[in-house]
Amino acid sequence: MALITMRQAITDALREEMRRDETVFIMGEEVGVWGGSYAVTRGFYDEFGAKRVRDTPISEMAIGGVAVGAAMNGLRPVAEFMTINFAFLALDQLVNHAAKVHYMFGGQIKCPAVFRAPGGSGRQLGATHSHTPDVIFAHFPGLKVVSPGTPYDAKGLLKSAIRTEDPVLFIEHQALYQVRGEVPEGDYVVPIGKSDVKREGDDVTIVAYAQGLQVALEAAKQLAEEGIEAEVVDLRSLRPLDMGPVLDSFRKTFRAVVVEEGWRSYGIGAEVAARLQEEGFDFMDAPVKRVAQLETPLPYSRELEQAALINKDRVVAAVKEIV
Amino acid sequence: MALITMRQAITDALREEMRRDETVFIMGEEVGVWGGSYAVTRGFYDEFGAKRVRDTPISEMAIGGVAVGAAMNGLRPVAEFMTINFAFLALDQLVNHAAKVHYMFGGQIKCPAVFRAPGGSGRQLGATHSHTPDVIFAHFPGLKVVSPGTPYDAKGLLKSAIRTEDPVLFIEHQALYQVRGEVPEGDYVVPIGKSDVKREGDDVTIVAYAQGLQVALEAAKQLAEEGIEAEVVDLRSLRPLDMGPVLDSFRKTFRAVVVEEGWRSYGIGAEVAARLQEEGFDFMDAPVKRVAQLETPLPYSRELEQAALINKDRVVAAVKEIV
Amino acid sequence: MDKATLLDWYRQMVLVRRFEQRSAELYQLGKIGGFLHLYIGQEAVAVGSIGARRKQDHVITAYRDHAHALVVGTDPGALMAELLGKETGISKGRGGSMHMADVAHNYWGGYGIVGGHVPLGTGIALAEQYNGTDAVVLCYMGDGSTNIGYFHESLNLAGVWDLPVIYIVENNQYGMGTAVDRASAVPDISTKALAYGMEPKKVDGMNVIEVYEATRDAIAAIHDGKGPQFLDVITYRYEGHSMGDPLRYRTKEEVAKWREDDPIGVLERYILEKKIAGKETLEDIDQEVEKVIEQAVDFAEKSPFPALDTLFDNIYVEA
Amino acid sequence: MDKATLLDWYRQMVLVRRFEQRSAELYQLGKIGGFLHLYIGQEAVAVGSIGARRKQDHVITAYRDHAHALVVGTDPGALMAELLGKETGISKGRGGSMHMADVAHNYWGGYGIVGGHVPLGTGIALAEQYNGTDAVVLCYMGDGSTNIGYFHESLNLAGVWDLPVIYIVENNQYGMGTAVDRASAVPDISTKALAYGMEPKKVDGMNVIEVYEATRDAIAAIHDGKGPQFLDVITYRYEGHSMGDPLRYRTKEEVAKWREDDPIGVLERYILEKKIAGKETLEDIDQEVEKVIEQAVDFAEKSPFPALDTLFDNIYVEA
Ligand SMILES: Cc1ncc(C[n+]2csc(CCOP(=O)(O)OP(=O)(O)O)c2C)c(N)n1
Ligand SMILES: Cc1ncc(C[n+]2csc(CCOP(=O)(O)OP(=O)(O)O)c2C)c(N)n1
Ligand SMILES: [Mg+2]
Ligand SMILES: [Mg+2]
Repeated sequence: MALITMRQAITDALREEMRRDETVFIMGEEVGVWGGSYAVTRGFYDEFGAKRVRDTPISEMAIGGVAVGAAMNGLRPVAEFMTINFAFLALDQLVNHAAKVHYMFGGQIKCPAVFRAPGGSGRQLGATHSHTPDVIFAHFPGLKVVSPGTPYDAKGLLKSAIRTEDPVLFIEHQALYQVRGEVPEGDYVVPIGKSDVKREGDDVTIVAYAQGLQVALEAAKQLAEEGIEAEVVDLRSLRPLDMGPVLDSFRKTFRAVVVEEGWRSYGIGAEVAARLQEEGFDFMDAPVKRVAQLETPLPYSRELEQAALINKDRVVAAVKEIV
Repeated sequence: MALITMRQAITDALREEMRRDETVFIMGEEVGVWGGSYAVTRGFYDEFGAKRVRDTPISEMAIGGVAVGAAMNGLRPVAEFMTINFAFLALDQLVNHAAKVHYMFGGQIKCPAVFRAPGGSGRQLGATHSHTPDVIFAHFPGLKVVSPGTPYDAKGLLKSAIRTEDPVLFIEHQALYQVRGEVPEGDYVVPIGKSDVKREGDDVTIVAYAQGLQVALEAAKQLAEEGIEAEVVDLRSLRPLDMGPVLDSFRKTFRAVVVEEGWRSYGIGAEVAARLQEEGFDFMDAPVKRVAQLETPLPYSRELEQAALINKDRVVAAVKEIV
Repeated sequence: MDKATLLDWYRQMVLVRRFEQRSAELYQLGKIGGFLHLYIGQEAVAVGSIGARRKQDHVITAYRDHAHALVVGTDPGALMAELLGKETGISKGRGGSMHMADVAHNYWGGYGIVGGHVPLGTGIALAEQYNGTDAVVLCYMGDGSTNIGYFHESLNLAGVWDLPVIYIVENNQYGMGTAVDRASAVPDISTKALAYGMEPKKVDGMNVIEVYEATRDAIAAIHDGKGPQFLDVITYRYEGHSMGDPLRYRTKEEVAKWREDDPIGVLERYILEKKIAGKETLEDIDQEVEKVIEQAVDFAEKSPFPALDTLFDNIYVEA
Repeated sequence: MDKATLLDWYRQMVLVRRFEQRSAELYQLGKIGGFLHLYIGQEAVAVGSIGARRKQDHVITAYRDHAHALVVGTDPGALMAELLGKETGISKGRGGSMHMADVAHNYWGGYGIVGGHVPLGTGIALAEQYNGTDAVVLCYMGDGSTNIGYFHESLNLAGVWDLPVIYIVENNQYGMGTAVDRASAVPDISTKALAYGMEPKKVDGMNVIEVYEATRDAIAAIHDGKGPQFLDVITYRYEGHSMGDPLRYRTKEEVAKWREDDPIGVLERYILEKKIAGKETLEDIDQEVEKVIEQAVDFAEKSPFPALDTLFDNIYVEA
C-alpha cells in the first residue's frame, strides 16, 4: 500500500471514477484551467477536457442547482464549492432541492449529485472563511453528509458518493489535504453511513471525525503514554449517522468524549451525546464530554484563532475529567 | 389584561415600536399593499406609508443584506422573510454578515436588525414549505435567535429584539398566530436569553418552545389528570440559550423530555439533552428523551404529514417511559 | 395551423380551465389542503409553448404547475389524486399542488421555491448538451421570479455554456400582490435578456398561436446555434395568487379588461371566424372535457390515502 | 485638475502600491497569514473614485480592500497592524486582510464573500435616503462578482427604490483565473446595467482623472434624480489573485502589455508633460511615502497581539 496524501486520495478517486464512468463530470469555480484552488483537480482539464471539467462563474446557487438538474437528467456531477463557506449560498439547493426531489415526487426523480466542499479553520482566513458548519447540512433528511478523516476513507467514501443514487455532501478539511495515510492500489469503496473504530482501547471512547479525528488520535497517543487507553471511533458519515460502533465502544468504556472542530452549541457532539445517554444510559459512568470550537466568530490573529480551536490538550483534559 | 392572539401581539409590538422610534421600518415581500401574507402588518402601509413599510421584490439575499446594511448605517430594520423556508437563501447574510460584522471589525460596526420569519409545519404545504430549521440558525454565535410560544412572550421579545443593538432572528410559528393569551396594555419587554417556567411540577421536566410549548402544555394537562405533575420550561431564546431554569427544574425532577417541532437529529433537543447530562449528571434518574419530527421531508398528504409531527400523545408517552 | 391542432389546443385550454375550477371547488370543500395556485387566464402559455415541443424536450416550472402537467399529457386523474393527497397521485400524494412531476412525460415538476427550479432546468439542459442530443428545455417562471438571484445565475451560466434552454417568463403582471414595475427595476422584463446575451422577445400570451410560434422559433434558434432563448410572455391570472388572496392590489376593472382577451375566447373566435369548425364541435369538446374532469375527480376521490407505514419510503434511493 | 490634487493622487497611488509591496514581503516572511489580495495595477480606481467623494459619502468593497482604506484616510499603521493581526489593527486584529473597516472615515470594509457586501452597500444607501441626506455610497466589486445573485438582487432593488448608490465594477479582467468572457454571458460587463435601468458606462481604470470624472458625474447624476449608477471600470491586477496564485491562466506578455498603461506611470507622464511638477517633486513624494510605510510597518511590528482573554469581546453589543 502506498502512503499518499488525502489530496492525492481525493484526486485519485475523482480521476478513477471519471475514467470509469462517462457520466461523471466536474463543475465549479477554478476546477479547470486553474487546477482547483486546492489543486485537487490539477491536470484534469488537460486529461478530460472542457466538457467534463467545467469552470463556472462565481454563482453558488447555480452551481448547486445546475448540478441537481443535471443529476436528475442522468448525469453524475461532482460539483465543487471552492470552500464550504460559500455553500451557504447553495443551502436552498442542497436541502430544499437535492434532498427532497426523490421523496417529494414520490420516487420518480433521483439526484445522484456529489457536492465537494473543503471546510475547516486554523489558517487565519478570518470569520467568513473558517467554518465547520457540517452539522447544519446534516440536519436535513434526504441529503447524505460525509467527512473523511484519513486518505483511505477519503478515497473510498468519495467513490461511494459518486456511485450512490443519492445526493451527497462531501466535506473535505483543508488542514487534512497534506495528511498521509495508506491507500491500496486499485478500486475499493468505503460505505456511506458506517462509523469505524480507528483505535482500540478500553478506558474511554473518543468519538470524532475529519480533523477532529486527527486531534483525537494525537490525544489518544498521549493518553496511552499516561496509561489511559482510548478507543477512537470515527463517524465518517454525519448523515446517516451510525451510532452502532460508538455504542459498542461505550458499553465497554462507560465514558465518552466527542471531538469536533465546529462550534459546540447545536453541534455534532450534541447529537452524539444525546444518543449516548438515550441508548447507553445504563452504561454511563460519567457525563459525555464535548470538545469543540469556542463560540465566537473566528478571529484572524493567529494566537487568538488557535485559542478558539480544538487541540490535543483540550481532548486530553476532557478525558481526564471523566476517567 | 386583554386576551389577544399571537398575531395581534406581534402586530402591536411592531406598531408600538414604529410609533416610538422613527428609525424602525419594515421591509419584505408583501408586507405593504397586501398587508403581510399572514396579515401581521395589515394597515401598516396606510399608517406609516411607503417609506417605512417597504414592499420588496422576491429577493431574499437582498432583503437580508440590505437590512444588514441599513442597520449598520443607523436604522432599525425589521425585515420579514415571508416564511423561514425562504430564509435559507439569506443564510449567508444572516450568519456571515449580520452575525459577524460586530466581531470581525473589532466592534466598530453594529447590526441592530431584526429578521422575522414564520416557520413550522402541519398545514399541508409540502416539503419545501414546512421547515422548522431553527437549530441551524442558532448554531452561529453573533446572531440571536428567539421563538416565542405565547402572545405575551411574542410581544415582549419582539420589542427586545427591535431595541437590542444585535441582530435577531425572530421565528414565529404559523400555527400559533391564532393562539390567544393574556397580554398587558402598554409597554413591556421580555428579555432575550431567558428561559421561563410556564408550568410548575415536581415529577418531570418538559423543555419546549414555540409550537412545542403548546404541545407540551397540553401533554402536561393530560399527565396531571393521570397524577403526573410536569414542569414545563419554555426556552424562548435558542441563542443565547439559558439552561438555568432547565437545570433548576431537572435538579428537582431528575428526568426530562425535550419537545421540538423540528427534526430530531442535530436538533434543539440534542443540545438540551447534552447540556443536561453534562451539567446535571448527578441528578439524572433516566435518559433525557426527545420528542421531535420524524426524519423525512414532510409529505403533503394530511394524515401522512400528521404522522410525522409531534403531538400530545407522543409527549405523554415519552414522559411515561421515564417516570 | 391545421384543424386538428387548433381543436386540440382548444381542448387542452378548456381542460386546464375546468381542472382548475374543479380544484378550486374541492379546495373550498376542504378536500385539497395547503396552497393552491390556479392557472386560469394563462392557458395559452402552457398550451401554445408545449404545443411546439417535441417529445424529447423537457418541461419544468414553478408551483403554478397543474397546466403544464395536463398539457404534456399526464393523466388528469393522477393529478387530481395528487391534489387530494392520494397514493395514486402523480407524486404519490407527497408533493401536493406545488410539487407535481411526471418524468415519464419529461415533466420535471412543480417547485415551491421561487426561482429554485431555474437552475434545475438549466442543469437538465446541460445533460442534453452533454449527451449530444437535440432536446431542449422549456423552463417556465413567473415575472416575480426574474428578480431573484437564481434567475441571474442560471441565465448567465446558460449563456456562458450555450445551453439548449428556453426561459419562458409567464408574465402575469404580478408576483403575488406586487405589480411588475414595483418589483423590477426595468418594467419591461424582456430587457433583462440583454444582460445574458439573449434577444429580448415579447409574446402575446393570450394568443395560443403566437405563443406556439414564438416557442417553435426559439427551438429553431437553439438548433441554429443561437444559444439559450428568452421569451417574455404577457398574460394574466384571473384568480388570486393562491386561494385566500385578499386581492387588494388590483381593480375589478383591470381584471375585466384582461378577460376581454381571454385565451380560450380568442381561439374560439379564431376557429369560428375562420370557419375551422362550428360551435357544436367546440361544445362537444367542452362536454368531453367535462367527462374527463369528472372521471378524474371520481378516480381521485375513490383512491386510497398513502398507508402510514410508507412514511419513510423514498427518502433515499439507497438507504 | 489643480496641482495639489494631482500630486495628492500621485501620492495616494504610490502609497497604495508601496503598501501592497511591503505587505507581500511581510507575507513571504510569514508575518501575515491567511489570504492576501493585492491591489497593484488598480490604484487609479480607488484613488480616482474616492477622489470624487465628499466626506459624507460611503465606501464599501470586497476583500481586495487595503487601497480603499488608505485612500479614505485610514492610518497606514493601523492597516499594517491589522495585517499582522495586532490589537492596534483597524479591526483589532480580528478581521485580517479581507476584513478591514474604518467607520470613522465612512469606510465599511472589506468583505470576504464575493458579492456579499453589495446588498450591504445598498442598505447603507437606503439609510441615507431614509434620512434625507445627500450622501451616496461607492460600492466596489470585481468583475467576477457581477455573476452572483447578490449583484442582481441588489442592483434591482436599488433601481426599484431609487437608492443613492454607485456600483463600481473594478473590472480587472479576471475573477481568480477565469477571464471575464469565460464567466459572463456578456463579455461587456457594462451591458448588465441595462437590466436595472441604469446607463451602461465604461471607464478607463488606468487613468485616475477619468475615473475621478466618471465618479463625480455619477454623484451628480444621482443628485439630478437619475437614480443609482453603474461604472464598468477597466483595469488590471499585475500580481496573482492572492499570494500563491499559480498564474496558469494568462501570459507574461499580457501582463507586460497592461503595464505599459500603468496608472502611476500614466499620471506621472501627465504631470511631467503638462509641467505640473518636476521629477524631483515626484521623487520627494516617493520618499515621503517610503517613510510613511516604514513607520506603519514599525508601528505594526511593535504593537501587541490581542490578549487571549479578549477572545469573547464584541460577539454581541449587549451580551
Ligand atoms: C424564494 C421564495 N420567496 C418567496 C416565496 C413566496 N411566494 C410564492 S409565489 C410568490 C410570487 C411569485 O410571483 P411570480 O414569479 O410572478 O409567479 P406567479 O405566482 O405570478 O405565477 C411568492 C413571493 C417563495 N415561494 N419562494
Ligand atoms: C461566494 C464566494 N464564492 C467564491 C469565493 C472565492 N473567491 C474569492 S475571490 C474570487 C474571485 C473574485 O473575482 P472578482 O469579483 O473579479 O474580484 P477580483 O479578485 O478580481 O478583485 C473567488 C472566486 C468567495 N470568496 N465567495
Ligand atoms: Mg407573476
Ligand atoms: Mg476581477
